[in-house]
Amino acid sequence: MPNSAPALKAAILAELGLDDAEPLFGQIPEDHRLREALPLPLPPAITSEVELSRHLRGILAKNRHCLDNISFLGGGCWQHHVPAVVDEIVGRSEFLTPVWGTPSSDLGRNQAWFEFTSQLGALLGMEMVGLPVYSWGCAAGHAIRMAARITGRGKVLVPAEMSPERRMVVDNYCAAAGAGRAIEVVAIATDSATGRLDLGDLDARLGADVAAVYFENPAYLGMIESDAAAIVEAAHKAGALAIVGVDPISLGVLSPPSDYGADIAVGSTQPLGVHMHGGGGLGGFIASRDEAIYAHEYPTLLNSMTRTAAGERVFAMSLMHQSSYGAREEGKDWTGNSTYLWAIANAAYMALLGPLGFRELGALILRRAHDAARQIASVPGISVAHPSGFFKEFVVDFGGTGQSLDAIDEALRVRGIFGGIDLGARLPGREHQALYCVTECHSPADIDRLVTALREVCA
Amino acid sequence: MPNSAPALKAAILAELGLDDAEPLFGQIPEDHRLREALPLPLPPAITSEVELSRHLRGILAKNRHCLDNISFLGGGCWQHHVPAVVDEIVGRSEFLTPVWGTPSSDLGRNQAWFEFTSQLGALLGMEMVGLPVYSWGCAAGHAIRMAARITGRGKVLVPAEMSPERRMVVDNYCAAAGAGRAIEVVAIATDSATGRLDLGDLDARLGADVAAVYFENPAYLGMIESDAAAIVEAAHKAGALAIVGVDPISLGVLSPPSDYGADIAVGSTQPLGVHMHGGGGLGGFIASRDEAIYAHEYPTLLNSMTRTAAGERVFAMSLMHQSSYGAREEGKDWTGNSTYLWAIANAAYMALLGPLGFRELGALILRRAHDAARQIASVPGISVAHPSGFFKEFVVDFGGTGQSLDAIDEALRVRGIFGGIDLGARLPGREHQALYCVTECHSPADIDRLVTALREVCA
Amino acid sequence: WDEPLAMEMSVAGRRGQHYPIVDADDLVPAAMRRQAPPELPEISEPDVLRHYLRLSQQTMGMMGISLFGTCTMKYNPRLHEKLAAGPHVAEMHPEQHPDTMQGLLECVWRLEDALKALSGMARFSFQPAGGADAAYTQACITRAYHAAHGDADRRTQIVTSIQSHPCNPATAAAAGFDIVTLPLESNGYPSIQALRAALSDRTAALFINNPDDMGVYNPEIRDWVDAVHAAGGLCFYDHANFNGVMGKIRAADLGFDACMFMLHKTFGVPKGGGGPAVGAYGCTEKLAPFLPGPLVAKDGNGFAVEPGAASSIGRVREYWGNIHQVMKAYGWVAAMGAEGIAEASDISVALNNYMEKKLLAIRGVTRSHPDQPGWRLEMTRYSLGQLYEETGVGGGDVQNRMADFGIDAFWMAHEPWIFPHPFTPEAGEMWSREDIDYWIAVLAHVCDEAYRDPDMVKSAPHNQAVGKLAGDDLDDPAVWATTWAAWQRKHGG
Amino acid sequence: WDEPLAMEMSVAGRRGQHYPIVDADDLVPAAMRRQAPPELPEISEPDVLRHYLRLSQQTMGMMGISLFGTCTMKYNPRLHEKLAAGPHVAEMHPEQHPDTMQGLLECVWRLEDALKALSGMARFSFQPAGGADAAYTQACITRAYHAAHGDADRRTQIVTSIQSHPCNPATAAAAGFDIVTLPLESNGYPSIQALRAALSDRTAALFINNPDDMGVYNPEIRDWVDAVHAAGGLCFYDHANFNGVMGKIRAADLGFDACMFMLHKTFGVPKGGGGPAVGAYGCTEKLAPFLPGPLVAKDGNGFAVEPGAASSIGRVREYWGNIHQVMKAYGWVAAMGAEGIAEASDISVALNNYMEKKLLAIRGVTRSHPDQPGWRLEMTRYSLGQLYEETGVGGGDVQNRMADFGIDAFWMAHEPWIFPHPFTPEAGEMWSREDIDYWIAVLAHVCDEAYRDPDMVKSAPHNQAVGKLAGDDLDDPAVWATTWAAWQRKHGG
Repeated sequence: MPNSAPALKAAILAELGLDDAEPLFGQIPEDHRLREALPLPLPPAITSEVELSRHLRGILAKNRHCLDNISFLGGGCWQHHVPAVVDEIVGRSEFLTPVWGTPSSDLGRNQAWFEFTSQLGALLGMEMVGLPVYSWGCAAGHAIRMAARITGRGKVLVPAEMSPERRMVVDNYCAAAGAGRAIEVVAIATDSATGRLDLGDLDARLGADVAAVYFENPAYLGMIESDAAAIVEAAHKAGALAIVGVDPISLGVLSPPSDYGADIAVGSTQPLGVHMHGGGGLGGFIASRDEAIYAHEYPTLLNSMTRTAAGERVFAMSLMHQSSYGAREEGKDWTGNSTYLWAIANAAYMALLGPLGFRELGALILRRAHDAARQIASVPGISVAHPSGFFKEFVVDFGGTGQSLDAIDEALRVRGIFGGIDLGARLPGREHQALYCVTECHSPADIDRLVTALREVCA
Repeated sequence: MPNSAPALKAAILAELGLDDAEPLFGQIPEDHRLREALPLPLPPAITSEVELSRHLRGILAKNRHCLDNISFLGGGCWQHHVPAVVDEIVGRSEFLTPVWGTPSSDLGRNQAWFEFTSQLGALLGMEMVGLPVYSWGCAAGHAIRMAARITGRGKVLVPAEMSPERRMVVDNYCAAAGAGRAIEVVAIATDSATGRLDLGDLDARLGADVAAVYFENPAYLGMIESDAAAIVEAAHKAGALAIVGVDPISLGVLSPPSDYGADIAVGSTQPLGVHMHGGGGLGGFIASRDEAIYAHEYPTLLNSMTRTAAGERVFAMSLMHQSSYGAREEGKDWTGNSTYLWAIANAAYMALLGPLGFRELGALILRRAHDAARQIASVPGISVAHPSGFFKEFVVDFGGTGQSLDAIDEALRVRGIFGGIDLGARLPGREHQALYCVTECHSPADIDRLVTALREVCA
Repeated sequence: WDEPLAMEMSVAGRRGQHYPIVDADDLVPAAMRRQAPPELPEISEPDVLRHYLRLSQQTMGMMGISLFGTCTMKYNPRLHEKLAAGPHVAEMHPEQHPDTMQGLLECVWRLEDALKALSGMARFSFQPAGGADAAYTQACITRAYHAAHGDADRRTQIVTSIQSHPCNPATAAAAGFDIVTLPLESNGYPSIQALRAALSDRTAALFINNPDDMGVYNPEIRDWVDAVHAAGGLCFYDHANFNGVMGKIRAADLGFDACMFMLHKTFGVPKGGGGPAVGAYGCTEKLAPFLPGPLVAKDGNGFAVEPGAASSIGRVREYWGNIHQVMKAYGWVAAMGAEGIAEASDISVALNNYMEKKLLAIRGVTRSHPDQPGWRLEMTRYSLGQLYEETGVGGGDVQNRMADFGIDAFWMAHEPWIFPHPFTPEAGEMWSREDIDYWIAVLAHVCDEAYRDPDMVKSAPHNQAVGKLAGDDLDDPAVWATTWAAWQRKHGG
Repeated sequence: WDEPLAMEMSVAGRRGQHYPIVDADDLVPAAMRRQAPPELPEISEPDVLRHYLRLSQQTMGMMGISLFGTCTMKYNPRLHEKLAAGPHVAEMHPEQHPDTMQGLLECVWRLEDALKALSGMARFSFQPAGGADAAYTQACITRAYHAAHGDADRRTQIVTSIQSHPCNPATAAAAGFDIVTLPLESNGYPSIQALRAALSDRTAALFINNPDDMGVYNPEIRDWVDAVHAAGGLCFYDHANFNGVMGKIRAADLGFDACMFMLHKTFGVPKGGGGPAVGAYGCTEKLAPFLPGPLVAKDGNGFAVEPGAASSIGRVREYWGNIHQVMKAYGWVAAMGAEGIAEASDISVALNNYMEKKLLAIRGVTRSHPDQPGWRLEMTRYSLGQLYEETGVGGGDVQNRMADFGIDAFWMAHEPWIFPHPFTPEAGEMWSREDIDYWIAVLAHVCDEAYRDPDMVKSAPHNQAVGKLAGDDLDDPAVWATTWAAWQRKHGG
């Protein structure tokens, strides 16, 4: 602290006619004050950086991470390669430390945000994109509430087999204290033959009370919803909006939401150049057609390009009055600090890849994931639930091995491998199944190591 | 490569009236050209960053480093704590990538250099400091040649027990192809009782042919030359210059060279905020009184503060004409690319520590090193050659353990400890001895681990 | 630099990342194969880097001086950044087995322990990804608490003050509550009579800041808590402005059921231009069963994951929250210690009052609530209303002009503005007195200039990369453009 | 920013780093205890960081466009920087046991293997810490070679050309040699007759660039090598300008005994404003016994350290050299592959000739050696002599004025200047054509301006943080000041 040297502190107090800071707290009644001899039971301060560094490194060394180990965990937070350039850009002090300046003093940051929304919009085929929200789950929750406000209806259909983490967030966003204010969340079954949404069940549940159909593409269990257009059409026929949750890293090879008519697209920004950070890398986005009916329901900040008095391009917020900053409880949901730094990482990532990069990367992931699924399925006792039609994740069934998933995962961990997410604990009817994720970070040798280990472990 | 897309390349060639790059090499006779089908036996290119990253990480993972292990290696490259702020500053793209601009476009970089020379000068008590050279050894070599030019004499006295690496560099700098041009390098013995320079031997070797006495403080084996003033006086009495090599990190607690009358000071910049980098962190400095007789012999660039036409402060090179850039073979030795990026790290490091930091750090190192020496000496069969009067390094004698140093070091490595430098292989008469280095990076627990390991290994 | 948009830098055939080439068309169902490539720019790696480096240089951030009030602009220790960027933090998956994430769990546990000491609360969750999210968490927990007590349909009102951060009423409304907003008295806080009048068996909870961002402390807050509790409601303490009272008071001691700390403000975590952030949410044993999971418990061998109780509200966001920021905040607490934290409070309050003394000497500057005579805490709300009346120069003009001197925008005030042309600088403990003096001198200069040459201020900024906004109507669908595609369609590039 | 010196930011009592406090006065001999504390500034950590960040923003570097010739300004892959900053590189001690540094040894071995392929040489040392140090290494090896052949006293002459980099004659002189410098003919290289006249039994070696930084290739170079060898001398190929001939020729094929590559130029390693750098020194089997140690050998289990032969010259610098830069250069080679390297040569030569065509159309610009008609290689030497004669605007003025447009200084020429007002841009393969076109347009604009309004150019720069130098005599002891202490004493602060 620059002013903590005793002489400096005393000089500041002297300007106030004081020789001690105590009187400055005179507003606070004495009996509100903490008055123990040792005020707080905290450990002694570690004031030297060399000691603090050793202390923190010692703690963090207890982690086992996904570079030293091979991880097949995905399901909402994914290990993708982050180009080193992206790390440098988000580490720049100018981007890392600030909060909010003027349109001129924040020009570069605001431009980077505009490049985030513009490029993400290009991937999605949508012309309106808000600044990011906390996560995919939060984006889905906000989008469902947007749909409820737009349609004036109070029910949403969601896939039965969506990420439990995401689903719990959506449930909170749909609940309400006041009677009659909640949005009812109804699940659509999975077609067990295809692993995709059961269109019959969808039709059965659609009706004039449904505000939106929310589905994911690829879905939680990895499958590509090849009937997306039919799902959207069914929603529209019922007067409901179609909201799709997408993994943007798939959009070099998969059709964008605009192609199959989705009204609102949401998803995660984490795959686009953000490290997992134990889940701290998450971010969510909301996008739609650029129409007032949608725009007027966005809870997010909307960064718009505009002009200065001299005609230079500059950026400023649109529809600020409808945000919670502008309208408090009358605003459209709420906003606050979000994941704006990651938006800069996303912008740089998309600019690095370009159309060719997204296409190559998507193809590589598809190929590596399918190769891995095939090899894993060759291990006796192990099968892959749906061996084709997925993007980067697929369901592995260990039911035939006669061993518990816990035991298998532990044996893999000993071998430096983190097995996929245990679905038995998360989704009914998925006992002995795990969700495996394979990306460009997995080399063929990594897959060989997994398969060899599985043969040993499940023998 | 931005222009490597076929269409872009073709467009550039088309501007030259070409459809192929081959004619551009028409200057080169055909029989000089490499013309194999596969031109060079290099491995296939790893064009994707994700694969290259995996490849390089795989290679580097074979290293065992000094954070995961406890290292007692020093002797010319030392593990000191590098404040995180310093890492950020030297990583800034603006400092990392450039080469040379105008005084205006390089203003910030040149100011940082001036802060390097100014602060180093403050530590040393000297008003003239050159931009850095490659290493301490190179600085010593240049300084000895400066002294030879100044005095017109052809002999230098150096400690018998200096770093063999440094000594080999000095030997090269003193050798010459032309007859009568070499500087003779003569060793001064160590006083075996004190571990310091033998002043009697120094006197015996001094004479009218000696250009300079070069000594180090602390010396290679860690000892503080408490007779520095006497050494300098003896040199001056013989008409020779006194050149001292110092470890600048000691100068918060040890007397600066100016206090004992040294004419030229040299040393390493690596301790001042630069990671070891396997030896790539080295840098050297040359400093002296600000007098023309010295200034006119500097081989380095001399960055001087001056003024712009409008009176603003700016920086430019002084005495450029005497450098090898200005005078080719008539110049004062030679210069070229050096270790200028590290000078910025050094500047930031010195500014962070200030006088209080250097004093605290010096005291901490002294205390930790002496504590370590005492504990090590408590192990049966092990002694410390000179148990006091050193700074951060000291000589450990394993002669009484009955085991070879190789065996002891290997057993320590198994326990995650890198023992000190084996002196037996480096200096005559130092069999079974090793040079141990202890700094602020070593916690008391680290020393305990070493001592416990030594008790096991030497039992 | 006159830097183009990335989208304008595109040259066909360029790229900044390569991947091994494979064909995978057969792996995508025909209906879902992308036909037209996305309209992304094609740029080489060096040019992408240089572009964003230039944009970074066009962002003033904390290179200048920023006293953005309520946000407590602090130094972000670079040691923490370096550690968080390393694989032991960055390359961790949130669903790893607990055995493999003991380091992160220990950070969570240690920070929770420290925040318990600072607040007196029983448990903390770091899942809320910002201060607003912590308020939302409180709203969800309030809902769950009353439901668990069979009171869900009745207790639908949240009481707050007009000076509370907008996120408090907004998140409560999003959770389905009705909002009761208390006005301020001339002393700067609402009267307890107004509170009592608002309370009933429909009261679910009180959401309140204290001090708020005017630096005024409500001395009756204990009575407030008692009154709300007596009415059957919960009390939530929004500690956004904790910097002035760290180590001085504890929310639980005052009777609150829950509180919130902003790690990206008070605890030295970087703001990133607005997150990733953490609104650390703490509560007493009474509310702990409703906390979102996962939580960390210490067991014999290390740290274990608790999934969240059966009565838990589930999740307000996926996984642990911004756990890398938790690590940094723990580092900050470890470096400061109890005495350092209290001293930081002393310094920030002292500097605020030092500023106040100097700022009130500037012509055109007044202070809110003159009836509130004491020393303010870590902030003071000022007004440029007099300046505006006398010169026509407003707060936004002054912001723009100060930027010409390397001073980044000050905080004005949250909606609604209860004083004209408000501004709210916060000194904090990490700016040197010299920087504070410089800030004051620039404001004094600009106010003086407003009297001498108001057009100079009104036409500011003058030495930034671009000038002031034209004032187009960005609420007009024909004008706004949140993407390049929309801009090109509406404005033709 | 109008940024003060760090030394002027000092306030007593501040500091940016703390250490545990111990007393150790008793551990220093009384005579050696420091009395007066060093006159270092006292500054807090945030202010130190902010100070150097601001200085970084006042350094144009490669944020602008820099075509600094002979230095081959390339993009420095950030992946390599990230890996080098990690502990597996940064926290390695050079004297670790080889078992614990197999990764670094493998990088050395792999890069050596690649450079052997590119040059045809037998062994490489990476100890030389820059191009000049590699030339010095050659001088030391030349000395050792002739000494080993009993010829030390006789062979004391090094032959070079006036266009060789100054480090060649300078390092040779430092190693005790006499220098014989050959002039150029009108075709841009010295005549073989001049070479033959210079050779004798006193000849120790030839040090030569080819092409030099005028982009002219000496087609008789094989005959030169034969002539020097016939005279008993060694031949050293300074490959500072390798970018135009990578994959096209190999030094060993042309008969050279040794060569040097600059990893910080040709191989994508960052320059750092002038090092840490590497002058990779390669030689044939004939000279390998004289190489400085340590070297790396592959053995059955991995990589072993060779200490250097008994006939070795010892060290030109301590330890391995800048081994972290070796790692980065290996990464560059691995990413480029043989075809990428040859293609980079194609592009850099094509772009240079593209530039040449456009630059020669600018009034005031001429080219060196008009008698040399062919395509130049990776650079062309131009002259602004005509511009100066016609307008009074010189090369330095043009540099300063171009900086106003974000173009960093061009390279002029090494001493001695054999053409008036020389300038030597190098396009390389990493700048986009758009950047090259912009560079050309700015030069054209400035030259045009020189004719229209020469004072505008002569008084440049106009939009940098500071203006042009006053022209004080920095060779005057009463004026120069390399430290703040000296400045204060001479100029009073």
